[in-house]
Amino acid sequence: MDSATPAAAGGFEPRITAFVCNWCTYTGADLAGTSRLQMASNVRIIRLPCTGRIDPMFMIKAFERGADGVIVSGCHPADCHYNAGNYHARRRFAIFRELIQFLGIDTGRITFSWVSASEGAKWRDIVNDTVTRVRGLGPFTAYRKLVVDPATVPAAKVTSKEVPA
Amino acid sequence: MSIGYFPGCSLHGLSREYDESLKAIAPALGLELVEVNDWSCCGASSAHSSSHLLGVALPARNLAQAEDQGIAEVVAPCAACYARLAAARHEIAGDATLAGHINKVLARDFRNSVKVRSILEVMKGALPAIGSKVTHPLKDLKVACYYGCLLVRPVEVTGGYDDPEDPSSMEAVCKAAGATPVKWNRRLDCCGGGLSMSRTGSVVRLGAAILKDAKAAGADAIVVACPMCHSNLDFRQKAMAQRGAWDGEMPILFLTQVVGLAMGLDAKALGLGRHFVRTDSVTTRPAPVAAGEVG
Amino acid sequence: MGSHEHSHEHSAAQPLATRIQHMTGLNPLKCYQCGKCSAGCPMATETTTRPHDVMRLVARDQLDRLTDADGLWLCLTCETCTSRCPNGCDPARTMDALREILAARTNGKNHNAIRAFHRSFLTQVRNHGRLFEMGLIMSYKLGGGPMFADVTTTPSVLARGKLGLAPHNVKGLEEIRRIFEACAAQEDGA
Amino acid sequence: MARIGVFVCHCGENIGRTVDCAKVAELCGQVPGVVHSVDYKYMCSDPGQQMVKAAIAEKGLTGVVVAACSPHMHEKTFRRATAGGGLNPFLCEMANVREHCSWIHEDRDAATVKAVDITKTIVEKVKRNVPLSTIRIPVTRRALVIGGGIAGIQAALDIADGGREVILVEKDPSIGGHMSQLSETFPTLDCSQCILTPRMVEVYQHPRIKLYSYSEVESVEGYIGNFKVKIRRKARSIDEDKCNGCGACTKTCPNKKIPSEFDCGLGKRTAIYVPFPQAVPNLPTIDRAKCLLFMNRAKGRPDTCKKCAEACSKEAIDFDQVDRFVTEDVGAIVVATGYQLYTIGKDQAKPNIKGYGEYGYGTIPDVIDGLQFERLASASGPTSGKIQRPSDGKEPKRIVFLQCIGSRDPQKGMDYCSKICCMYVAKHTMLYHHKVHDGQATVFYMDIRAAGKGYDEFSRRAIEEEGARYIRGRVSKMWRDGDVIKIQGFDTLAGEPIEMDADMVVLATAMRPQPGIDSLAQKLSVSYDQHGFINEAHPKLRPVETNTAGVYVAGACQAPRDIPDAVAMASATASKVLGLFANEMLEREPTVARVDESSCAGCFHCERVCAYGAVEHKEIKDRAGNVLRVIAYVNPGVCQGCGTCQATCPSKSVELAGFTDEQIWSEIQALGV
Ligand SMILES: Cc1cc2nc3c(=O)[nH]c(=O)nc-3n(C[C@H](O)[C@H](O)[C@H](O)COP(=O)(O)OP(=O)(O)OC[C@H]3O[C@@H](n4cnc5c(N)ncnc54)[C@H](O)[C@@H]3O)c2cc1C
Ligand SMILES: Cc1cc2nc3c(=O)[nH]c(=O)nc-3n(C[C@H](O)[C@H](O)[C@H](O)COP(=O)(O)OP(=O)(O)OC[C@H]3O[C@@H](n4cnc5c(N)ncnc54)[C@H](O)[C@@H]3O)c2cc1C
Ligand code: SF4
Ligand code: SF4
Ligand code: SF4
Ligand code: SF4
Ligand code: SF4
Ligand code: SF4
Ligand code: SF4
Ligand code: SF4
Repeated sequence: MDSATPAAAGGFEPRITAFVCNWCTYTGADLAGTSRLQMASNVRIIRLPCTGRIDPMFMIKAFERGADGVIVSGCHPADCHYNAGNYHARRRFAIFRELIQFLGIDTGRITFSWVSASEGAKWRDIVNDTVTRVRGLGPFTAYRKLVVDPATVPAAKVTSKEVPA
Repeated sequence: MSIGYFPGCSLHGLSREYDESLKAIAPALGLELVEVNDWSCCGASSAHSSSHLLGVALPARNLAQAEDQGIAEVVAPCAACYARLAAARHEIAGDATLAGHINKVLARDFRNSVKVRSILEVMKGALPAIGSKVTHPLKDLKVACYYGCLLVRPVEVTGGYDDPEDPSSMEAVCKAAGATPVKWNRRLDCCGGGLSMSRTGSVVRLGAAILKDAKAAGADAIVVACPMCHSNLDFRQKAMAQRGAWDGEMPILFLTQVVGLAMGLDAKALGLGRHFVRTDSVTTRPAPVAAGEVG
Repeated sequence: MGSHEHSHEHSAAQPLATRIQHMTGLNPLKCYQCGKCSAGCPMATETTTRPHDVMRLVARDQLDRLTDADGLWLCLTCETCTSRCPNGCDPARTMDALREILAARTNGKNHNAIRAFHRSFLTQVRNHGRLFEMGLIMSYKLGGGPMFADVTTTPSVLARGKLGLAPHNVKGLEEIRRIFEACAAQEDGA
Repeated sequence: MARIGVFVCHCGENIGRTVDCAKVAELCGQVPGVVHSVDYKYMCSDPGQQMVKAAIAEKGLTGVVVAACSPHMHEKTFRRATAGGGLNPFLCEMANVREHCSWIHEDRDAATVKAVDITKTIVEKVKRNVPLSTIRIPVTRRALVIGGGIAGIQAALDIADGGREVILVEKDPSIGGHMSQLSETFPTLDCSQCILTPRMVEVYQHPRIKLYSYSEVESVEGYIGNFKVKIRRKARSIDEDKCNGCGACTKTCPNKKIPSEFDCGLGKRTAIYVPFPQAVPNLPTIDRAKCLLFMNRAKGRPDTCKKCAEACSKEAIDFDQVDRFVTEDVGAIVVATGYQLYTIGKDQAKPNIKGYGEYGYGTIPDVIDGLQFERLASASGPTSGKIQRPSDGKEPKRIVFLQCIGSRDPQKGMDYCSKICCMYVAKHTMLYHHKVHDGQATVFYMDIRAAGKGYDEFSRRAIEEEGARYIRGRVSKMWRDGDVIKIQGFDTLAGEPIEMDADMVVLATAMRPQPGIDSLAQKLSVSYDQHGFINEAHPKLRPVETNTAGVYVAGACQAPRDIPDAVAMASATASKVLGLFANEMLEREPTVARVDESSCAGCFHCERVCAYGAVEHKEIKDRAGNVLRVIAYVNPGVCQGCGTCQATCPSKSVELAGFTDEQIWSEIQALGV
C-alpha cells in the first residue's frame, strides 16, 4: 500500500498514531525537529488543542484503522496551557486503561506521557521507546474485533465517571 | 505494652548498667521487653564502612529474627544499633533490588515488617507512665541532655519522631523525673563515637568540649541514651584529665537511670556503681534517694 | 527514569560519580561545594580531606587521591554532614561507598589503625555473632592497631564487671557466616 | 464536492533533501477531492504565496493544504494568503513535513512516505473545515492593578498616564510595599523613601487612579476585555470622608506595645495606627485583633476604651463599620502582589520548608533578617538609623551576614536563587561600615551573583574599598554563648574550618511569593509554579503576560526581582494593557466550543470540567415564557478552545470549531491501511 511504512528487511515495522496537544508536545516535537534529533519514522501525529480534547474513542478508532500502537502526550501536570485540561484527561485515561484491557488490547501498546515545549529530546526518546516496544509486541491483529459503532461504546459512561460530583 | 528488645553487644558488655537500669524501670513503665531470639551484632560502623550489603544484612538478620518471633516493633537502646537497624529497615523499604539481595543473603522470606524505635521514642511514649511513677523527684538536679549524633538524625531514618536540630524528648523525660534540663549548645555534637579505641586523641578533644559546655551551663550531670556516648564521656574523663583537656568530674547518667532514681529505685539496681566517674553527687542528694542506699 | 537502580555492578571505566550513584542512589554531582558539611564535621580540624573535599574528588574522578584521604578513615559516621547538607548529598553515605570501593586496595597510607579496627571488629562478629570485647581488643592490637592507649584501665573495666572474659557465641552462627560469605561473593562478583 | 489545493514546499534543501517533494505532490494529487497539487522551493516567499492566491481563483479551490514547516511558524502567513485569494482563511491548514519529518529522518523513502501520510491527514481534515470568522468582543478600557508595591504603583501610573482609568487594590492600610521599608537602595545607594514617596503621592492624586487600600479581590469573573471584579473593602473602622489625618487618635491609644509590621517587629505601634509617616492614604486603621474595645466585644463584654473616638474632633471613628463590597468592570488585570521573606523561625507554612534548627530556629535575639536590618539602617526606623542589636541595644562591632538562607537549599527551603540578596548583603555591609567605623562586617557566601548594570562593581566596592570580609562557605551551626553568637563555618577557599564570634547576625533569607497568592491565582485562572510564583506565558518572549489572556504580571510575584526589574516589568505590563485598550473591539481565534441546543441534555458535565467558567446555563422557553429545558451555552468570549468539554459530553452535544469529532475521525481514517 502506498502509505505503508517500509518494512526494514522483512522485519515488522509498527504503525503508531500519536495524539498530542498543540502547546506542549506538538511544540516539543517541533523543537526535536529544529534540533535535528533523529528518530524512528513510524509515528504519525494528530494535533489537538489539548489532551483534554482527546476522546478515548480516538484511540480505539486508531487501533481499528490498523495502528499497532498509540501515543498520547500533553503538557506536564501543572503546566497545562488550559490550566486543567490535562488533569481531566489523566483521570479519563486512568479509566480508559481498564477499558482497553477489557477490550483485550495490551496496555504496552499505549504510551501516556508528558512532553513540554522544551523537551525535544524527551519526545525523541518516547517515540523510539514506543516503536521498539510495539515492535516487540508484533502487529496488532485483534482490531477487527474492535470494529465498534462509536455510538454503542461506553465512552459516555467512561467519561462521565471521572466528572467530579 | 510488649516490645521487642535488641540489647546489642554493648549492653551485654561495657554498658551493662544501661541494660540493668532499663530492665529495672520497664515494668513500671508498662513495658514488657521481649528479647530478640539469638540476636547478633548489628555490625556497627565497621560493617557499613566495609560493605554496604553487609551493613544492611547484619541488622536485617536481627529484624528477621524479630519478625519470625512475631514482634511488631523493636527498641534498640544503643543509639548506634538503633541507627543501623533503622537505616537497614529504611533502605530495604525504599529499594526493591536491595530487598531482593537481602532475602537471598538471609535465605529466608523477610518481609521487613518490624518497626525500629529508639529508646527516646519509647520513653517519650511512656511519659504519662513516668510522671505517675515518680516518687523521688530529682529536684534541683540540673541535667544537660546529650543526644549525640545518631539518636535524632538523619530524619529520613528516624522518621522524625523528634526535631533533628532542636530535639526535646530527652528534656521532657528528665522534666517528668523532676530534674531541670539546662540550655546548652553541644547536645548534638559528636562524642567521637566509633573512634573510641582507635583514636583516643580525637575522643578526648570532642568529649572535653562537650563536658566543658555542660559544666558552663551549670549542669550537675549529663544524661545520655547511648552506651558509646556514655563510655566516651564517662570512661574517657580520666584520659582527658591526663591530657590536660578537662579537670572536673561530671557524672554521666543513662536516661533510664535518671528515671529509675526518680522512681526511688536502688542505685545499685540501676548499675550506678559501674560508672567510672562517681555518681554520689547525684545519688546522695537528700530528696531522691534515702540515705545509706548508695552502693 | 523512575526508581534508581541499585547495583553493585560497575565497570572500572565508569566515572567515579556514576559508580557512587549506582551504589548510593544519590548523585554526588549535586554537591555545589558550599562546605556546610565540613563546617560542622567534628573531625574537620584533624583531617586534610574533609567531606566537601571528598565530594569534590569524587566529582573530579580522583579515586587514587581518595585512597590516601584521611577523612575517609577518620570519619565518625556521625551524620552531621549529611543532615545539614542543603542538597541531600549524603557525604557520610558517599564515604561508606568509597571505603567499600577502597577496601580492596591496601596500598597507600589509608589509616591502617582504623582499618585494622574495622577488620578486628568484623572478625569478632563473624566468629562469634556478637562482639567479644576482650577478643576485640586483643585481635585489634595483633592486627596492627596501636597499643591500646588506656590498657592500664582495662583492669578497672573488668573490676566493674564490664568486660566478659569468655566469648559468647550466637546459635545462628551458620547464618552469620553465610551472610559474610554471600556479601563477600557479591563484592567479588563486582 | 471538495476542491483542495496542495502545495508542497522544499524549504530550499531543508525539506527537499530528505523528502521527495515532487513525489509527495504527485501522490497527494491522486487523493479524491484534490484538484491541484504542486511543489515549490520556498512557499512562504512572495511568489509562493502568489501561487496559493492564483490557484484559489483559477481552480476554484475550497480548501488549501500547505505541506511545509510547523503551523506554529507560518500558519498565519498562509491563512492570510488564502484570505487574499478570496477564501475563508480557516479553510487553510498546514501539514508539518519539516520539523516532524524531513529534519528528524535520514531515510529518504521512509521520509517521503511519511510526508505523504502527514499531508493526506491534513487534506482529509481540510475537506471538513468550515468557514469561520474571528470573534470580536468589546473591551472595557479600564484596568485593575492588584498590589500597591513599586511594581503596582508604576503599572498604575503608566496606564493612567496613558489615558486609561486604573483601579488599584492594596491589601494593607498603605501602598508602598517593601520598598517603603528599605533604607538606601543598590546600586546607587539613594534613599528609598525619597524616590518612592513622590510616586505614592502621585498615585493618590492622579485623576484616573482609584485607590482601594485595605482591600482585597474577592472574586473575578469574565474574560479578557470584560472582567467583573468584586472587591472587599475591609472595615478600617474609620470614615475616610470625615478623617483629616490629624493623628490625634493614634496618640491617645493606650495599647502601644504592638510589634510594628512596618518595622519588622523592631518597633512598636498602637492599635489604631498609621503604618508609617508617609503612608498613602494617610488615614489610621484600627487593628481589631489588638484594639481593647474589639477584644472586649469578642469576649461579649461591653465597649470600654473608646479613647481614640474621644480624641477625634471629626467623629471619624466608626466602631461599627463592616466590610463593604464594590464591583468594578475592567478589561485587563495586572498582578503585582510582591513577595514575603522566608521566616527565620521553626514554623513554616509549607511542609517542605523546614527552617534552620542549626541556627537556633530564630531563638537568638540578635539574629535578624535583611528587612529588619533595613529598618535598623533606616533614618526613619526604630533606632533612627543607628545600628543597634535587638537584645541590649549595643552597637555590634562584629556583624556577620549569611547568604542563601532558604535559597539554593532544596532540603530546607527553595531550590532557586533569590537573585537580589547578594546585592543587598553587599549594600548592608556598606551601610554598616558607613555607620560603624570601627566595626567589621563578614559575609559567608557561596557565589556572588551580581549580574546587572553596575552591580558587580558595587559588590567589589564593598570588598575592595569598604573592607567587607567575604568568606566562601556555608555556616553549619550557630549558638549563643553569653552575649556573643558563636559561628561554626568553613572557608572553602582557604580549606579550613572557622569558628567565629559575632555580636549580630543577619540572614539573607529567601524571597517567596506572598501568602494567599495561590487563591488569588486560582481566582484569576493564572498558573503558578511549585513555589507559588505566577507563571509568565513564555519565559523569553512573553515575560509579562500570563496564560490567561488579559491578565499580566509585574514585580516580585513572578520571581525574585529587584526594583529596576520590578519597574521594568510594570512598565511592560502597562504597554501591553494600553496596546489592548487601543482598540474598542478585540479579535480572537474562532477556536471555541458551541453547544448543539437540540441534543444537549443539560447535564452540565461540560460546565464542571471547563477551567475557564465558559459554560453558562441557558433557558429554553416556550412562547408563553415557561422554561422547558435548561441547557449549556458556551460564552465564546470566555472559551479558550481546549475541547475538554467536548471529550466529556456524554451526548456529544458540544463541539470545538476547528477540531470537531468529524475532522479528527477523518484524520485517523486517513492514516488507516
Ligand atoms: C532586605 C532587602 C533589601 C532590598 N534592597 C533592595 C535595593 O537596595 N535595591 C533594589 O532594587 N531592591 C531591593 N530589594 C528588593 C525590593 O524590595 C523589591 O524588588 C521590590 O520591593 C519589589 O516590589 P513589588 O512591588 O514587586 O513587591 P512588594 O514591594 O512586595 O509589593 C507588593 C504589594 O502588594 C500588596 N499585596 C500583596 N498581596 C496582595 C493581595 N492579595 N491583594 C492586594 N494587595 C496585595 C502588598 O501588601 C504590597 O504592598 C530589597 C529586598 C530586601 C528583602
Ligand atoms: C554566545 C551568545 C549566546 C547567547 N545565548 C542566549 C540564550 O541562550 N538565551 C538568551 O536569552 N539570550 C542569549 N544571548 C543573548 C541574546 O543574544 C541577546 O539578549 C539578544 O540578542 C539581545 O537582543 P537585542 O535586540 O537587544 O540586540 P541585538 O540582537 O544585538 O539586535 C540589535 C539590532 O540593532 C541593529 N543596529 C545596531 N545599531 C544600529 C543602528 N545604529 N541603526 C540601526 N540598526 C542598528 C543591529 O544590526 C541588530 O539587528 C546570547 C548571547 C551570546 C553572545
Ligand atoms: S554540604 Fe552538601 S553541597 Fe555542601 S559541600 Fe557538603 S556535600 Fe556539598
Ligand atoms: S559523618 Fe564523618 S564526615 Fe560527616 S560530619 Fe561526621 S565525622 Fe565528619
Ligand atoms: S514555508 Fe516554511 S518550510 Fe516553506 S520555505 Fe517557508 S519556512 Fe521553509
Ligand atoms: S480618625 Fe480623627 S483623630 Fe484620627 S486621624 Fe482621623 S481625624 Fe484625626
Ligand atoms: S478603642 Fe482604645 S484600644 Fe481601640 S484603637 Fe481606640 S484607643 Fe486604641
Ligand atoms: S542572590 Fe546571592 S545570596 Fe541570594 S540566593 Fe542567590 S546566590 Fe544566594
Ligand atoms: S455535557 Fe453535553 S449534554 Fe451535558 S450540558 Fe454540556 S453540552 Fe449539554
Ligand atoms: S473548549 Fe475548553 S474552554 Fe471552551 S468551553 Fe469547552 S472546556 Fe471550556
